Amino acid sequence: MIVEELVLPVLMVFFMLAAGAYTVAVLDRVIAGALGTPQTGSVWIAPLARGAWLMTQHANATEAPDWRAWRLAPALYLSLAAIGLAVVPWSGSLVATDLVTSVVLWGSVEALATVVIFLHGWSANALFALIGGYRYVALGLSYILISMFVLIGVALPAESLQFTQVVASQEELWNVIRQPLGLPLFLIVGLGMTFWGPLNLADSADLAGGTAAEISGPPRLVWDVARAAMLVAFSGVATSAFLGGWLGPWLPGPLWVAIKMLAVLLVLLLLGRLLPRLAPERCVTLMWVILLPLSFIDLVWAGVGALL
Amino acid sequence: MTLTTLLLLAAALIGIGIYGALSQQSFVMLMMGLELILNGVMLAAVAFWAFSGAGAPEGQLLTIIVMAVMAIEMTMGFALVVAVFRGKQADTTESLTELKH
Amino acid sequence: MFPVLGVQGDKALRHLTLSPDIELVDSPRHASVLLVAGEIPADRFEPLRRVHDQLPYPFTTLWFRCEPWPHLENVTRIDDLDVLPAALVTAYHELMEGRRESSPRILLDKPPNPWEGAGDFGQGGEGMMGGVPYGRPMAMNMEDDIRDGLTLDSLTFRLGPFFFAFPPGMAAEITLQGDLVQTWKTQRAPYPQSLDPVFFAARKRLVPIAALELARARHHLYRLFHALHLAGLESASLSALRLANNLSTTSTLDGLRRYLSRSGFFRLAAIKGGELGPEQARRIGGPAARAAGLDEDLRSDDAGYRRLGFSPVCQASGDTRARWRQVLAEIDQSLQLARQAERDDVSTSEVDRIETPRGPWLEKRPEDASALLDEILPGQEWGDALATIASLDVAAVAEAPLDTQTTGESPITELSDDEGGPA
Amino acid sequence: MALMTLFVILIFSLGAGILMQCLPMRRQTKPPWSQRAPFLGGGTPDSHAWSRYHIRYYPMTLLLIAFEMEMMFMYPWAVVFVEKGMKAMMEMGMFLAILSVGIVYAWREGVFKWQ
Amino acid sequence: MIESMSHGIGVDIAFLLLATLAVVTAWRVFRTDSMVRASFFLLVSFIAVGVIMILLAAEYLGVAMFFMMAVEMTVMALFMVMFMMNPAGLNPMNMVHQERISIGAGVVSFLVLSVMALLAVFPDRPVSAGLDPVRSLGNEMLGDSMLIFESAGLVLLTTMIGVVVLSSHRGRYGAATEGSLPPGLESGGDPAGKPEEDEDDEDGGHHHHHH
Repeated sequence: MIVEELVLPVLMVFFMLAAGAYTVAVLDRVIAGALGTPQTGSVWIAPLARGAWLMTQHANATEAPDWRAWRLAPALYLSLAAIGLAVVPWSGSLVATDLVTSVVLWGSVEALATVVIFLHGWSANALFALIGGYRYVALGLSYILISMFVLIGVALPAESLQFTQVVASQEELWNVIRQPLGLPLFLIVGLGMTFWGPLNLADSADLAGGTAAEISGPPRLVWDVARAAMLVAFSGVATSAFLGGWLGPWLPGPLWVAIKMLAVLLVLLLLGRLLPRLAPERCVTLMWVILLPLSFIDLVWAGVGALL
Repeated sequence: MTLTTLLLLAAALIGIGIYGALSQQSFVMLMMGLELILNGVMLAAVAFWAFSGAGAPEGQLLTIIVMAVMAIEMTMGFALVVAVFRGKQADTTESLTELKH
Repeated sequence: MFPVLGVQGDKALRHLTLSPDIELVDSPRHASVLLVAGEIPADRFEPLRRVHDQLPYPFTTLWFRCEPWPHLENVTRIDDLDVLPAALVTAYHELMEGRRESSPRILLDKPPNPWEGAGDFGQGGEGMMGGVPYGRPMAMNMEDDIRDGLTLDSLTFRLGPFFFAFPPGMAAEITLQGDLVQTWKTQRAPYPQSLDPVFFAARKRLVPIAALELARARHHLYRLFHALHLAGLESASLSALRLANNLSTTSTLDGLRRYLSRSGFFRLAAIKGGELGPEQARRIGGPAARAAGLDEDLRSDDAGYRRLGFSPVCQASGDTRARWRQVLAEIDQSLQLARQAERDDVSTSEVDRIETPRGPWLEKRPEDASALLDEILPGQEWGDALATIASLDVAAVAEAPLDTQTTGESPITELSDDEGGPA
Repeated sequence: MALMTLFVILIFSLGAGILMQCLPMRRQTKPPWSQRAPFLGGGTPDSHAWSRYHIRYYPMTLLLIAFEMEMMFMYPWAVVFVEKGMKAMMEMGMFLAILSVGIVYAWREGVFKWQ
Repeated sequence: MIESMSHGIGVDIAFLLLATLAVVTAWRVFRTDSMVRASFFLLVSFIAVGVIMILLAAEYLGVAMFFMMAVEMTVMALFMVMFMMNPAGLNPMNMVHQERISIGAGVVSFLVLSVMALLAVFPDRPVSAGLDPVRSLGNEMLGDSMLIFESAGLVLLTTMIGVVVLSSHRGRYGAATEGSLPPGLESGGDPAGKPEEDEDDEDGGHHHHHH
């Protein structure tokens, strides 16, 4: 029982953490290459080489950082990603932690991610990192409501706040069709959570790397891995909430989840490389004035759909 | 984990909160004290709900309402801090008393 | 790798951007190799020392067309652009395999202010805000806020001359309140930029309009490359660079333009604000002035251009967005003029009234306009401010054309080698 | 048990994140002061970056707390939604109306702009 | 989580750890110099209490505590940093008054409450194992307590409007401190933050809020 309920889930989550982060690195390189970034060498080895390089490089310090918070923030971000991965169901019974309120737990992970990213920017005591952290809070506090509305939308037909139930409720029709606004809105949330591409307000180019501007070596490696792992966790949640999780013909459930996650990852990475970075002010207005009302519509749509 | 130990924990949190709320000079720290008190109250409410309320939904509802009070207290508090600061460039309770001409 | 740009270092930068083994980074913390590209003027030695010391151990330095400082041992100087990428990769591998020592620090290992032991807890400060805790004073509220009247602390710092989002060589003293620029003082003007030799030739004799217009379009595309990198559109910036490098009369801008408007570059990216008044627009001249609605272009006075039916394009609002629309329109126009001119074999008819991509060249070359930034940047959000700088071509025009090193100056570039290179 | 698993995952991943940083760093010497100065492209700051930072979106954050509180009510509501039918639907209408009024009002007052 | 009610030893250990964490971090809130640390210590305290709630089978409330408090404490940290001198505690400081009375009050209230907890006899009616707490809460909110639920919504709307009126700088009636602002950049060098100088104007600004 211990093996089944404890060891297996933990191993599963850690395998996903490592394999997922590696997959994101490889995929991102492939997409960058396809979009014209010059590259040599094997895409398979490059992420490993980069990891090795970061492990040999010395960690930077600033004059008076908040040491503990500075080292804790990347690790905490990584563990948030791990918690996110833990609630993703791989089949009706194969799920690391099947909490009754796992949908709300994921909402909490989103909120806590804002805390951690802010802490990362704050604790360096350096100008660009600080601005990056504060910018991110503006974004993080804006996307969280959208995320809650679309997730409540998928909870309505399931009559439950549990991801396994949410997936089970999509037996007839996936939520991506039933609630067409949900997935696009949720993908935007995903870009925000991992500050990827257009929503990279935390580590942006105009801040010389933002919250990551002052880190080097192992902390930077952990930060990058955590960010990639968060993308994976997000794609897992999006898969369960909108793409019917393990449901699908012919193949075994976990394989379906993996395929769908890959598809979500591809879309996210592609969006990240094709769109320009949003200005923080415009981003806040966009989220509150356009996307949030859209998520209201999504909820009403979901509600009407669930009652009919 | 019994009702008594839970209530003791709640009492400890409330005690620390009261200390904080009374001793801190700055508005914002004072608010932290209040939040801690409410934290203890919520814990006690859930403990009662779980152990002697027979799972009556009012227990949970009470917790939610405490949380709402907390949120309202916080937002209004901060809004006042902003308004006062705009007026006085001050952030301590002493300077607020001076405001009451 | 992190590039430090010296005079004419931007050419090396563009070359390296397209080299597959090399990753250019924005912060020296992310780099293992520092590339000093081009001659560094003596007054920028001190900042260079600071940046040099900010690379994390282990790191190494390469000097490209720049004399390494004599007290540095074991440094490599490269003069040939074609061997530069390979040299960087070699340096990186030697460093990683331990065959090359990490460069030594140049500056003394001491805090900005002595502090240890002072203060109640040895933290170096006293009271609430006094002293220099951990070597630096604390921020104070120095100036009233310019927007909402909450006077909170302002942060004053000097940025540059090796900040990648600035024109090479520029440095400024900036005060921020939150992420809003409160005051801006340009302290060092950017290095004079070298134009294509054809513009200098046009001052001496009549030249074919096709060559002139292609050079103009290329100049604008290089600036677009930089601005798109800043806006986070990496792939578009690379395609702008490739377009510039392979520019011919058959090139078109349509693909890039369509991509930019579809991706929301004009609506979503940080390109708001930065309006120039008519007076300011006149001071800077060129495309920026035309974006502000000034209908001035020396090409209209040229009989050769009149034969091609040239009339200047303008925008109305004069802000950052209008400037980019203007630049795109001018690139388009230049390509079209070049096509027509090549077909009809038209040459210029004036030698002392040349419109350079930077502005009109009558008696004098276009001069430095970086002081203008002091007026237009305050009040802007940080991202908008940097986008405004990227959209304004403020550097003066150097007296010598591109690639003939006559001035003693040159740019520095810090580079870190790409860690993902082939094993 | 689910909670236990979650806890173990949390501890392990946190430990992994910290160890990955700390183990290699034990062998590293502390960077010299010249390296520790904040990167400003060769420039220098006047002061520490930590300061009373002027957040330009503070009204939005306060609005968010009120919004978030409303969200707290919505999760339990979602679970019984189908069961309650029209009543729940009306409830939702009321909530969305309140929130919409809030947004429209805040927008008109310029809350989402940088102050 | 219902099975956790059948008091395994694991639950007791977990409770002890969490209780210690909650109290220690709550205490650290008032003993740290960094405002950011203080608010995030408070967040940890809340999260520990939230986990205890989950142990008590109040699954929704516990998890809701995480996201509510994460957001509230982030906002708390933002405002602390915004309005406190020396927000990072670079110079250690002590911003307390009437400390002895406060400690007394804290200890006394703790003692009184603990005595009450120890002496009072509460009915022993634990949550029945079959109860679904989230569903029961939902039913309550759409049933008997609908009025509370709806008035809470309205109160929150009023709060929103109040917050916007109080904190927003430019309103429909123009800038809140109109007339009190320095004329902008041209006079940018003036030192600020001297209350004596600004007093008159500020009053003007303050009145605006209440018109």
